[in-house]
Amino acid sequence: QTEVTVLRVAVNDEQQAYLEQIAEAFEAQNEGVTVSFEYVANEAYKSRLPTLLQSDARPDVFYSWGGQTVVEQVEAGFLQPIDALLPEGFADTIPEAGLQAYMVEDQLYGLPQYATEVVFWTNTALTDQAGVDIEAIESWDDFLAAVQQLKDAGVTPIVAGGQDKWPLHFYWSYLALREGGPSVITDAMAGETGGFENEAFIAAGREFQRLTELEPFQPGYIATTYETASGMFADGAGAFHLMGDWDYLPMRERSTSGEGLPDDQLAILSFPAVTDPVAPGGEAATLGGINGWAVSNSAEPEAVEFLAFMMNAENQREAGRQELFIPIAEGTADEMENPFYIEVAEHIAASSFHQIFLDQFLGASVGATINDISADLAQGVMTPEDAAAQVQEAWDFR
Amino acid sequence: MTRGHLARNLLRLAFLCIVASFVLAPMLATVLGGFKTNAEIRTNALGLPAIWNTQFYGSILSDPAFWRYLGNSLVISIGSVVLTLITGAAAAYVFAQIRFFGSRMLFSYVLLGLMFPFATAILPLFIKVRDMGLLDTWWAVILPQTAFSLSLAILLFRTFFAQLPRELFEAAYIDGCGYVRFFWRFTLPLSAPILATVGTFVFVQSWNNFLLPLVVLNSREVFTWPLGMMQFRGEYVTQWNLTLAFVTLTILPAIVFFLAAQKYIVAGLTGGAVKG
Amino acid sequence: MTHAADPRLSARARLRRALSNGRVTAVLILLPPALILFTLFVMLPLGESAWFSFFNWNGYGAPEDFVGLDNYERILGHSVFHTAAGNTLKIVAISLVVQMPLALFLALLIYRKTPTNALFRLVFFLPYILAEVAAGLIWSFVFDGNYGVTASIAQGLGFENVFILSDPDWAFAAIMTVIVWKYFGFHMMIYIAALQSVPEDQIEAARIEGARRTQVVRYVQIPHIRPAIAVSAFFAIIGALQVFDVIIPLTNGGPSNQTHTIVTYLYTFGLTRLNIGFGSAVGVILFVGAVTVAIFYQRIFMKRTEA
Amino acid sequence: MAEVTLHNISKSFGGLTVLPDLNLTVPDGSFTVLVGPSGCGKSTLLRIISGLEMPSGGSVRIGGTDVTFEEPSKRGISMVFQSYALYPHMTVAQNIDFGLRLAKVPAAERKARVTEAARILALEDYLDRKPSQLSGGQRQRVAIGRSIVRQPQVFLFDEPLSNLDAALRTQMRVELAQLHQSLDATMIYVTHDQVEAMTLADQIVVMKAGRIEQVGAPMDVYDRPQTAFVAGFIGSPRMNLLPGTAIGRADVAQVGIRPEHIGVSSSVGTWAARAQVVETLGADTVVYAKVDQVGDVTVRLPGNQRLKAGETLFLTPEPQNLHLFDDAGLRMEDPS
Amino acid sequence: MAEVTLHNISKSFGGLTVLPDLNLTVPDGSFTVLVGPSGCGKSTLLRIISGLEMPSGGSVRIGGTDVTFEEPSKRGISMVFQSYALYPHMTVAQNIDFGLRLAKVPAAERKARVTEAARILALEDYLDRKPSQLSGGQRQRVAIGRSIVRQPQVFLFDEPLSNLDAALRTQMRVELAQLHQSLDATMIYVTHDQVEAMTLADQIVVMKAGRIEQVGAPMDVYDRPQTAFVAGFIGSPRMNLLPGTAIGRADVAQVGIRPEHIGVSSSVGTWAARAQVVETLGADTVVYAKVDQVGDVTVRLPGNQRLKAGETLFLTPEPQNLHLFDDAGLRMEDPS
Ligand SMILES: Nc1ncnc2c1ncn2[C@@H]1O[C@H](COP(=O)(O)OP(=O)(O)OP(=O)(O)O)[C@@H](O)[C@H]1O
Ligand SMILES: Nc1ncnc2c1ncn2[C@@H]1O[C@H](COP(=O)(O)OP(=O)(O)OP(=O)(O)O)[C@@H](O)[C@H]1O
Ligand SMILES: [Mg+2]
Ligand SMILES: [Mg+2]
Repeated sequence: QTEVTVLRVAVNDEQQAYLEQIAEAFEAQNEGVTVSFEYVANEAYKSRLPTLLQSDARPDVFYSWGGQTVVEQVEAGFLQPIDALLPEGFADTIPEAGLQAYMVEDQLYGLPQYATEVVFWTNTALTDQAGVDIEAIESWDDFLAAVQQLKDAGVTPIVAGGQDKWPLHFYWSYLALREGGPSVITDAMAGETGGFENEAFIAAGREFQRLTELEPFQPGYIATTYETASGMFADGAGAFHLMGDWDYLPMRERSTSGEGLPDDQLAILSFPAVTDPVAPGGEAATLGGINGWAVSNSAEPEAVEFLAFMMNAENQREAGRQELFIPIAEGTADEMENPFYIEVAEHIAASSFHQIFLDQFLGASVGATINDISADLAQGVMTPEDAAAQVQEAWDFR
Repeated sequence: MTRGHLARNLLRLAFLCIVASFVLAPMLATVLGGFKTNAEIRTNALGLPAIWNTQFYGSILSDPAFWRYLGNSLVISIGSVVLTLITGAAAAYVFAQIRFFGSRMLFSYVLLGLMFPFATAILPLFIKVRDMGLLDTWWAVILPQTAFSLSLAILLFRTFFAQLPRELFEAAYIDGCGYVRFFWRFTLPLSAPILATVGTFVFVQSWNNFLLPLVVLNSREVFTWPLGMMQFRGEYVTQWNLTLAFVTLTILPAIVFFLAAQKYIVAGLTGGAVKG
Repeated sequence: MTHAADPRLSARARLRRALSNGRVTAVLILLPPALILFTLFVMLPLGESAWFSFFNWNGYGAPEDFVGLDNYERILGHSVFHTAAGNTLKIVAISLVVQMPLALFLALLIYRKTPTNALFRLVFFLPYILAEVAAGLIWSFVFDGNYGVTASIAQGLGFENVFILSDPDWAFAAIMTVIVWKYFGFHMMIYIAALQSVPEDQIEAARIEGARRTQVVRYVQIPHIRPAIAVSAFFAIIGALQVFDVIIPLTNGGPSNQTHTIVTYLYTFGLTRLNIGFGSAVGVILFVGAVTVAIFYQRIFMKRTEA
Repeated sequence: MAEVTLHNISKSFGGLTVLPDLNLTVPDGSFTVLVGPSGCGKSTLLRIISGLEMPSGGSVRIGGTDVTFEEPSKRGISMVFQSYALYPHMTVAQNIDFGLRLAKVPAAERKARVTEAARILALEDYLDRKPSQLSGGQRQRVAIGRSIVRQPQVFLFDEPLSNLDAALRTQMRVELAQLHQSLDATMIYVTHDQVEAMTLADQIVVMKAGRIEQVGAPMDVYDRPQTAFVAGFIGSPRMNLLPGTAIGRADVAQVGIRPEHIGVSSSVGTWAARAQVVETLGADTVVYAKVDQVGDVTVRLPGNQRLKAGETLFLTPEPQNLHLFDDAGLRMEDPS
Repeated sequence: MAEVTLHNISKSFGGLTVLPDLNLTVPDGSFTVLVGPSGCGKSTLLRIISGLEMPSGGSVRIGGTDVTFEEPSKRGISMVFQSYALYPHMTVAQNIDFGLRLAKVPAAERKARVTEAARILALEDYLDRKPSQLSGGQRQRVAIGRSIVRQPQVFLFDEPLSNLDAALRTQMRVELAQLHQSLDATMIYVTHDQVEAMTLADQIVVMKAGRIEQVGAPMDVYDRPQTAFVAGFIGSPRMNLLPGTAIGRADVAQVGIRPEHIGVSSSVGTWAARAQVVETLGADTVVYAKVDQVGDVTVRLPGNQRLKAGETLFLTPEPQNLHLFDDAGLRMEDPS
């Protein structure tokens, strides 16, 4: 009798049903194996995981955002390499960029399940009202102009959940990508070209502040949580909302009516390019998550089997069909019908580089610092130079 | 009596009413908010609701999770109270009644606990709880909660026990009653007021504790109500009315409990705290 | 003719009696449970905190990266820590300068036992028994710029919506309001209890000697309740050092980390960012601060009131 | 002139009437003692005079002025409390000085008056001590000192000695008597100790349930109690109150005879009695005896009488010292 | 046999020696009263006998057995405390029963003994009450009841009546005397009230600063005090202790004369005196007078003497009632 325990950040009911169903199917095929899921709320999950991993209550498989966190976990010896345990050729079904997030020194310690992208959700009713043509927004300058135009028309240009800070860090991260090109983060991590004090990061701060000087956010955005902001956007409180594709369903639920904006008033706008980047190549990069699962060192081979089962093409395709998320496995996004998901999937596929959220990618401490400086930049209480220096300091003292 | 008296009294009452409204207004807004639609809250946060919508309260009351949260809180609070009273009273009895080598030092050692919050040691505390395999159990909250309550409890108990007439012990002693028996037969029954006081404080503290459960309870099955409330708040973040209804329903038991136990709270402040 | 008592004999007899009357058993049975609990869950974790504080440790594995006093150095050089410490001091100040006088004034108004006074007492004490998180939620509703009470009032007065909690200048003032709101009743109760124990005849004696109401307060009542004031100040200071739960739902330390207290700082920068060593060092600093306050306090105030 | 006159004073607390309707004149310079059982309203009456309590009806005049609605501090009175009511945080000097400071008396004069009071009360050596460092008698003196410096027309005392032990009480009693002689002020003194009442008073006021039973000089009250209540209340050991039949008078409800007014013989006498308990106190002997048909009789004999419990005695009440009371408990003026 | 013998008992608390070296025999069946000023070690001595306190040296024998290191409950003693020390959460019956239960006395016998004790003390109607529902005298009786049921050989009382008011005290005093007669047990009784000492004791033990000054029957102690201290301590009002020169004897350090042993005349006498304060108590009159070269003299006269403060009197001490003391304060056996 083998038991596989899986720890997951709390999800909504549909997703939970989806996971349970997979577990049941797996149990049916494998006599003597039981799979049990546990769910923990988001913030608590992050702060509790390290200690949990040291305990006897360590899960076999747990939810992960990839990146530096995985590196740290590997260094502490909590994870086990799974290449050898996976079915032959399984790794090939998953795009290289996705696997990279779970790889440390060429060893695979987990699998990605889905990718997400951060985009400007747009309320077209409002942009139309202000006479803004979102199709025409190509560059950051265009975007700033559109913001000004919206403001002039008396429309709140952007809603943002400033209290949680991470919604603001998207701006800084994206701008850094655009300014510094795909490798800007890895170079900084390697300590090359001035690390996080590289000109690209300073430029990112500067560009961000060009935006915030327009006062584009709803009043009191800095005391607004992500959830509130997303509900407000769905209530039509602002024209743009820089947020992941995952927000599509939740923002509806959070709206006052429970309905949210009708699909025909909703559009997706990719984060615009900057005109004169510090380093080239950043214009087609995407920012988002490569969320998946890591396997702990105590896991039996059955755990990896289950992981592979969960990630098989059939289940991936099913998730796409239910619009739970955008599956990562090659060619499994084909059954999706939701236009927004399809669009995002195309983006990611076309992306020159998919950067994982910096607050996850760089580990908890540096990530939180980036969130902090993003909020401070937004409020104009910090200079771009200081912001970059603080990130570098946090990185040094990781 | 005289006119000056009357005027002064009126002034006094007026001032008291102003402070009272400062105190009550937020709570009132909370209670009433639970009856309003979100739209109405936006335009009329303070006033009476136009229509008394009871479905928000209803939906929370009919949610089994809500009752589970309350149940968990209740079990944990009662567990903490009982454990604190028994272990704390026993130790305080020894400190008050028996002089032995090192007793003063041990007492000062225990009093150190008065001076720092959970937070200072929350992480090692978590590891301790985890190593004992208690995570996600009621004990994970009860034991540390008790340990952190012990300092104050022992201080108050000792003060009270020391005030019990010494002759009572001597009379019983001459009757042939030893120390341990005296503790059970006399000290505990005679200390009902201070037991009630300390019990009340520990209960309220445990009932309201947030940080400790936050760290040691992962499973929603064992969530206490403050965790449940924050969780709920996260889920229904723009629906202030639901949140307010939830808050109202969870603070009600505390208020009811307070009304029942206020005598002991006051007594504790007079007897223990002020003299201690 | 006196034969001196044989000290050895009587010492042995004493021990025999101590054993037979259960004194030793009592110590051995009744004391350990509390001591073990306390040591295990309070003192040991505290000691471990001190240990961890010398490591750069993210909570994974065992602490190995010994960094000496680096954590302390970083904390003391961190501007947010300065803000947090400053805020904590502000809370201490507001408790001592606003909250306690308010509480004392109210206590003087309602310490006599009448039904109306009992009602006011109840009302004023109510916030104290509310959970901090509940209080935080309630007030975050009050301060909510879109929905809240302040929003209603602002709209009613025709102002723009005000977002108190997102204004770095005002957010902490708001937090201090909530703290005063929540805790003044507690201090008031301490004073009431003390005032009720002031012998009535001393007040009457002063009245006969021609003291006005304010003079009675100043020369009779306040000197009398000085021990209670000392206790309440002690609670106010130690309590201020521990403020945490209220802040989380209100501002979570924001905006721009302007509203951290030492404990939220510890929680945010230590626990949620997995700088366990760093956080432990904050804990140690807090603990040392609290103990210092307590010791000084005892030296200065408690002694004087005893005399 | 500091005569105190109470005119038709009444006082109720809520529904409870404590003083129904009371008239009393306290002559200028007199030492008037209010006695009565616990709860009879002595303190209430004193507090009405002091102004700490307002009467429900009637008026209070001090030195001819109506002060019924006057503040306590404006009445020219001072008060000494049973518990002394010293301010624990002030030194003896500050305690005594406090009232003067409030009255804004010039510093030099304050100092002179405090020194004078301390001298009178032999407190010079203690002026810098806190009350907690004083003995009971010294505290009592400080309380009195606090009264003296204010130079009131009327001193009020509410059981000032009842917290002291017997020896100190005797000593302070003598000191109080001397103080009254030297100050020559009006003093009103509440006690329920009848030795104090008898020894200190010029005028005794015996109260019962809010009413005055008798007012008079101590020996008048002792020798001619106007009611059976006063007869039983004043004197120790208590006066024997026996049924009228004990002396063969059916028209008399009660006959009173003090223990010292009964003769004892081993052979002849009016009543045959059996000694129950004999207490030899040294200077005198008290015999608790039982007389058939009459009841328990207490007898007090001078010196040390060698009597034993169980002995048979013959008792003879002195006929000139009988007190007769009618059904209403009032004195009958014919001891025929 | 329940004689109590204390042999070379000493006791120190830390550095403070309370009892230096004390020997005392309490005869079987006696009522022995320990008196002495506050702090002289009476309670300490009683607590050493009870076993609540261990002596620093010496031995305690009860009924012939050495119990110095015995547990209190094994000594066959019982103790009644000043504050009664009733168990507030138990009923009267349970209070009385508690010691028996601990001693594992069979239920039937326990019941019988409790009933008997209640009968003796007239407590039958109160057995189900809690102590808080009883009056002071009833509480005191329960405390005594608790002692009785244990059928101790020795009863110890530590100021059992001092919390009662004067009237109750007198009553309980009489009851205690009767109880001693009926139980016939050894009783050791601590008090600082000398009326109690005089009236209750078979044997009075007068203590001073941890030493025994005199042991004897009450009237012996009253009539022939062995030291000046005892002379001044026993008797109320206090004996006058004057310098020997007052009676023209240079070889006598102090001469004592009781207030009732001084004759008063308005014309002739040994000493010319001025009355300072006159206290008329009804049954007798106490005069505090001043005699030049001799000092303050207290005189007690029977009945109500019409004397006034300030009057000149002539005092004559009765020569057969003089007590002479030497430099060491010891009685001189020659009242020549
Ligand atoms: N403030 C008050 N409120 C209600 N009843 C009162 C108050 N003060 C006194 N009384 C009642 O009035 C009655 C007389 O009280 P008072 O204190 O004058 O008696 P007293 O003669 O001084 O008695 P004692 O000798 O015990 O001091 C008592 O029955 C008492 O209960
Ligand atoms: N436990 C103790 N520790 C230190 N000193 C003590 C203790 N018990 C008594 N004493 C001291 O011993 C002396 C005698 O005390 P004890 O109680 O025997 O006096 P007492 O004669 O009973 O006086 P009182 O009449 O006031 O009861 C006192 O000076 C007292 O302070
Ligand atoms: Mg009174
Ligand atoms: Mg004593």
